[in-house]
Amino acid sequence: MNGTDSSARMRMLTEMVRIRRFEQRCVELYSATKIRGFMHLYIGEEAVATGALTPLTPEDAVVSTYREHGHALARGMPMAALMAEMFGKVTGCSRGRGGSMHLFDASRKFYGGNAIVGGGLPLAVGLALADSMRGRQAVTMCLFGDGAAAEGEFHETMNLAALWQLPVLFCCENNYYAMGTALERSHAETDLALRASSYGVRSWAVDGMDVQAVARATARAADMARTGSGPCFLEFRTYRFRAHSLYDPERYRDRAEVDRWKERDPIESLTRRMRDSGELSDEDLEKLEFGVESEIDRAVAEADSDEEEPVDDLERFVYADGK
Amino acid sequence: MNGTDSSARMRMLTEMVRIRRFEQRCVELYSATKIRGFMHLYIGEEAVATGALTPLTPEDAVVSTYREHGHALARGMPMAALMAEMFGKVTGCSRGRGGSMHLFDASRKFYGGNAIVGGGLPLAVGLALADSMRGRQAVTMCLFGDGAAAEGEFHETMNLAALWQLPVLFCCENNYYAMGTALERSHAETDLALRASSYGVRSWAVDGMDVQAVARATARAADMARTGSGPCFLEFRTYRFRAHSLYDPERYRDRAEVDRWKERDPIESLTRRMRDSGELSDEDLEKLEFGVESEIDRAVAEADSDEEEPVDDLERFVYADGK
Amino acid sequence: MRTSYREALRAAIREALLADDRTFLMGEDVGRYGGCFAVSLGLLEEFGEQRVRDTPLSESAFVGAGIGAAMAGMRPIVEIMTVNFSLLALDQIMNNAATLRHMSGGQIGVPLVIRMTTGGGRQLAAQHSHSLEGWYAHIPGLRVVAPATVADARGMLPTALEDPDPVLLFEHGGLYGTEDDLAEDAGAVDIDRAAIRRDGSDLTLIAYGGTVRTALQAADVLAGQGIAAEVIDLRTLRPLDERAFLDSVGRTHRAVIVDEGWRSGSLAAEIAARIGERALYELDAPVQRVCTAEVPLPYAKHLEDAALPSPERVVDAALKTVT
Amino acid sequence: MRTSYREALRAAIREALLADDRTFLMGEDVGRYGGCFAVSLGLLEEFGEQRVRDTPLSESAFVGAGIGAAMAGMRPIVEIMTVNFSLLALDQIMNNAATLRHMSGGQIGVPLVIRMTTGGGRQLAAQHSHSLEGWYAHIPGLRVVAPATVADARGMLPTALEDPDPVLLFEHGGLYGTEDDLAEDAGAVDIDRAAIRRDGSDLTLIAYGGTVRTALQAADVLAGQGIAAEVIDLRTLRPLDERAFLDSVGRTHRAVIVDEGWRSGSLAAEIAARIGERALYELDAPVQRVCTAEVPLPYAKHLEDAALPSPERVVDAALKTVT
Ligand SMILES: Cc1ncc(C[n+]2csc(CCOP(=O)(O)OP(=O)(O)O)c2C)c(N)n1
Ligand SMILES: Cc1ncc(C[n+]2csc(CCOP(=O)(O)OP(=O)(O)O)c2C)c(N)n1
Ligand SMILES: [Mg+2]
Ligand SMILES: [Mg+2]
Repeated sequence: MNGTDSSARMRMLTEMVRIRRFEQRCVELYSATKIRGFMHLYIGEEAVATGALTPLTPEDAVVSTYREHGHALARGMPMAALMAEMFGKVTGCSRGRGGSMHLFDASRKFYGGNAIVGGGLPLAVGLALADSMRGRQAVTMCLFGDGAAAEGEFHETMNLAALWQLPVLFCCENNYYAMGTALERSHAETDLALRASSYGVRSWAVDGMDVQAVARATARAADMARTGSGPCFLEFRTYRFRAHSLYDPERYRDRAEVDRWKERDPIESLTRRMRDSGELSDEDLEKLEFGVESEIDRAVAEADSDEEEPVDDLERFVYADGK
Repeated sequence: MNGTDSSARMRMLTEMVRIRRFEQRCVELYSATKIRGFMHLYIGEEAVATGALTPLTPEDAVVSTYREHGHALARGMPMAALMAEMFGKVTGCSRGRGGSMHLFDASRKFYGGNAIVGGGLPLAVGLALADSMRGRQAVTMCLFGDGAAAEGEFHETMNLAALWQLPVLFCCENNYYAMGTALERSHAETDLALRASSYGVRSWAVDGMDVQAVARATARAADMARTGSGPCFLEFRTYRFRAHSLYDPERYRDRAEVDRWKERDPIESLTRRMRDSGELSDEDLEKLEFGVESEIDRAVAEADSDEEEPVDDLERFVYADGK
Repeated sequence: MRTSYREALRAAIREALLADDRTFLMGEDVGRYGGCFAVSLGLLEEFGEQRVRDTPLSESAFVGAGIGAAMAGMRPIVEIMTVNFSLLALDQIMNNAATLRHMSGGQIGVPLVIRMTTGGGRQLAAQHSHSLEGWYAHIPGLRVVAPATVADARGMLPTALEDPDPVLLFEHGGLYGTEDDLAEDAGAVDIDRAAIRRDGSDLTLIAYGGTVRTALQAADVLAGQGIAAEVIDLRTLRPLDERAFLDSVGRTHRAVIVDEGWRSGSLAAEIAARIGERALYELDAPVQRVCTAEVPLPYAKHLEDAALPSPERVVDAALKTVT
Repeated sequence: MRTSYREALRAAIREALLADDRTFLMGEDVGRYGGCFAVSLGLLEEFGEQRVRDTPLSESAFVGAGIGAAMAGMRPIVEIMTVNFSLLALDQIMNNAATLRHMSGGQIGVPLVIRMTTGGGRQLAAQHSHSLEGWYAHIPGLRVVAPATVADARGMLPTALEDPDPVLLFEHGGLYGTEDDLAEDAGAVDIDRAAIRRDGSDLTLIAYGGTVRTALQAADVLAGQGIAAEVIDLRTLRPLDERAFLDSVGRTHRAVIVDEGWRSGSLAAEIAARIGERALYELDAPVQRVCTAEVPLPYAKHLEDAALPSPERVVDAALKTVT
């Protein structure tokens, strides 16, 4: 085990903890009515965002969903900008207009936050098309859920990307449910990687609870896509530990099933591995947690004291300024 | 070779000739401006409609496309009703409101005639769902093109029919072009039967120029679907000998390619086979042609002298009468 | 009995499922989840999977399947979770449901009810806050209804299910929790006529769905200033009960239309146009429209509030007509 | 130089492809087929497959891909063959193209032009005859333009491509063959202002796209009766050049709006509403609307003619305003 691997693990552990603690704080803030609207938590799925975003470069683009706090954080969006967004403040990454479901950061090529299931898929093809036409070596990562794969847009988009051999990484976060609808009630063929391969797209199913496996698989796929061999499909098998959104009483699944998956908690697994190999001490962990808590505290404090966008700006940006 | 087979062949030959001659007459009538709007001919593809519709019972339903003269005739729609429709007369199968692309015959469960590519696919699932919920042993046949298989609705519909194990016969008329777009420019995976099987739907590719092969394959699939084993997908490999519609200058394909396919003309092939086996004499053929010509003549004469719908009825049937 | 809008809708669906075995409920998460807004909670358990069908995320396919099933004699209730997602099914709604009867010359009917949640005001941001019911009211062949009261939430569905043609039923997301007394024997209500929700002789406030409440609140304020506003609840947006508002304007000579749709091309425009056409000489002041600002609705509460019709904006508009 | 509307559009596309290598044309059959209506004939040969891209039948995916490419700095021209098929891409148009800039707080722009054929009058029946441009004009974030003349067919596209926001360009199917003189150096035209196509002081005819011709023909007839009608071509349907028609009505005191959309909820309603709001006291007669009958357009010519706005109907409406 070399130093690079070890530091990569440390980075990924930190990222996962950041995401987890951020989400947990969001729940409190939602109860405190600081955050409103729909909010979808990423708890349990941290290994996917953390691992998948790791191999990307700043030139690469990301298209995400409404369950995207983790994606945004892993892409490097400052936590304060994210928190301010959820507080509806003008300092938010979308000036407070988007909220939890619409995080944007053009400077990091983070193209949102899309609340229409499947709605981001065609955008990803377009972003990749632009890269390919301009001869740029970038890839576009498109994240979406198992439920989204039932939408017509999934089909059209997979076919188009494959037909035109575009550098898209289709990253399906298969958490086995679309709201309350289990995978086997959404899909006649539940092996999504197999389905994806029927478009002639190279596809893999990956353990989405293992951040290193996610990172490795994504790096390999990104290399392929980047060097002109067309799109790849990665099915990350994962699980959300919490309800679909804060309104969901979770009638559709057993406590026992959730508990079984929690045994495979991606943060606990990696922590255990790193402790066992001696890479991670109690002290390291404490420091890590402390660092994350302070970052969150700061983000919350900032968001709380930030300004709202002036109401007079309501109609600004319907069209470009100065038109 | 038994008598049943022989009479079935005779029936199918007659049907194919009926369709071919009907289409040829339509071209003349279009030039004579008796028929207007968009018109899509079935010449070259007669074996598909003829063979595929053969195993259906009156209880079964049919959902079709804008290239559906052949389907309608094979389903038993009286030629006069079809011709009157294209003449825009009130005696037409849709009172002259639909024209070439919207032939309807509820009494024969012929549910149109849809000019939105792929638009009929979900309807077929619904018709089959109704049959299945009511415990009826019927199947729904849904005809569509190779181009339609690129639409999102194809994906959604295949999945839904497979998931719910509905008695749908998906009949893809693969004539290798969607207007001017060749199969390999529409689909990353050009083996459409293979793609369809990825939904867990039993799928076959069938020689669509061989009417007997089409009839056999469809009969087998219909039996399966009828007895509750879910949807089937049949890819009929065929070719249109004429332009996409009457406006198409056919810049996108070679004369030579068309000629190669014409060597496999479904009518000539069957004729040859039946002549060789002695089932068909010159006299039979003459009689057949004569019968068809007379039928067409009668249909044209009727259509020509039929009445138009009164203009006062324009708004009738936007909603049900008497509402 | 104190009943919520949500409970009234549920009672209506339940009654419909009990009354007619051709009726079934189909949509995303209507079953195990109990409905995104808990409208159908408990119905799966009572009626089983055949009658309460969870669908994959395939709006076009399951709406189209509802159309097909209706064509085959069923009386489906299709739920599109929210109007925002209905755009994915718009081809099926406009080109099939609304069109089939007329285009088939009266042969094919589509007795289908599509329910969807509509409206803003819950900080759900741009992609989850559309108010498109007025926009849908543009489409011939559809009936569009919008219950604003608990009684209408209870009574409109059974009447809609009697309709031989497709009915879109828009439930305002902000109303689910509202309560009112509902008679034990409450049942079907007419869906042809608008209703006067408050009498008044000085001006007419015309509203529907979510804005009826806004208009009533404004009327209270106006009453405090000695201005008696009549409040009309349109109830059915297509076809419009023109007589109701023309008669009222004939008495009051002033009108304010309160519409949660975007202003340009709103239903309010249609109503204003009709008043101008039929009652121009009755008007003592220009008709006023209070609509949603022409922006994608923002998440931040102060911005969203500023964008939506409010009692204050209605009062201001009303005062303009009387001074 | 005598130039057809079709040739003018082609020249505009060609110029755009020559002028900016970020521009490309994408859509069904724009390449090998030469465009369904031959608009792009020869462009594939001149610019190659990268710049003139035939797409599969996947409206949602290729429209969304155009949006994505625009987000990434390209200047795509997406062709949707006809407006009838655009319903399949409406989610992408409304929830992404029109929304992204505002929702992202100004970070993301979508400089995209979508061209589509619109309109009836060619006996293409209910699913191929929609006039939905006025309906699209309801959506904030879009600009909607409708060339009615050869000069506008030549000049609107370059200006639309300069726009940092999405522009829908509606080409009326009945105009492709019309010819007019076009200056050798004809080029970009403004897309902000309406135009007066004929001066007159007795009443104002307000039209756009395909109905400008109808209005001009009606004005001829009216002139023969001593009535001088001013004809306004709106040109841009969103945002409306309100001043143009309000000023005209201020001079003539009478208005007839000619709109090929269905009457209820038409753009004509919006214009009538604005006239009523801003120029009520200028009106000497109720505003008249001449729209398409509220029916799915039928195939039969006599029925279709009866449904569409005609010079006769415009004359009748005009006479109502002056007597
Ligand atoms: C087109 C559309 N339909 C329905 C919804 C409502 N909805 C939001 S999330 C969701 C489930 C999506 O499941 P999946 O794709 O598996 O993602 P997950 O939430 O599990 O991450 C649904 C049905 C929506 N937002 N968009
Ligand atoms: C949704 C939609 N997009 C585009 C069209 C225009 N169009 C009509 S037929 C056609 C080609 C369809 O090809 P295919 O499905 O292979 O059927 P074929 O015509 O070959 O029988 C196209 C593009 C349409 N009618 N509907
Ligand atoms: Mg999921
Ligand atoms: Mg084809």
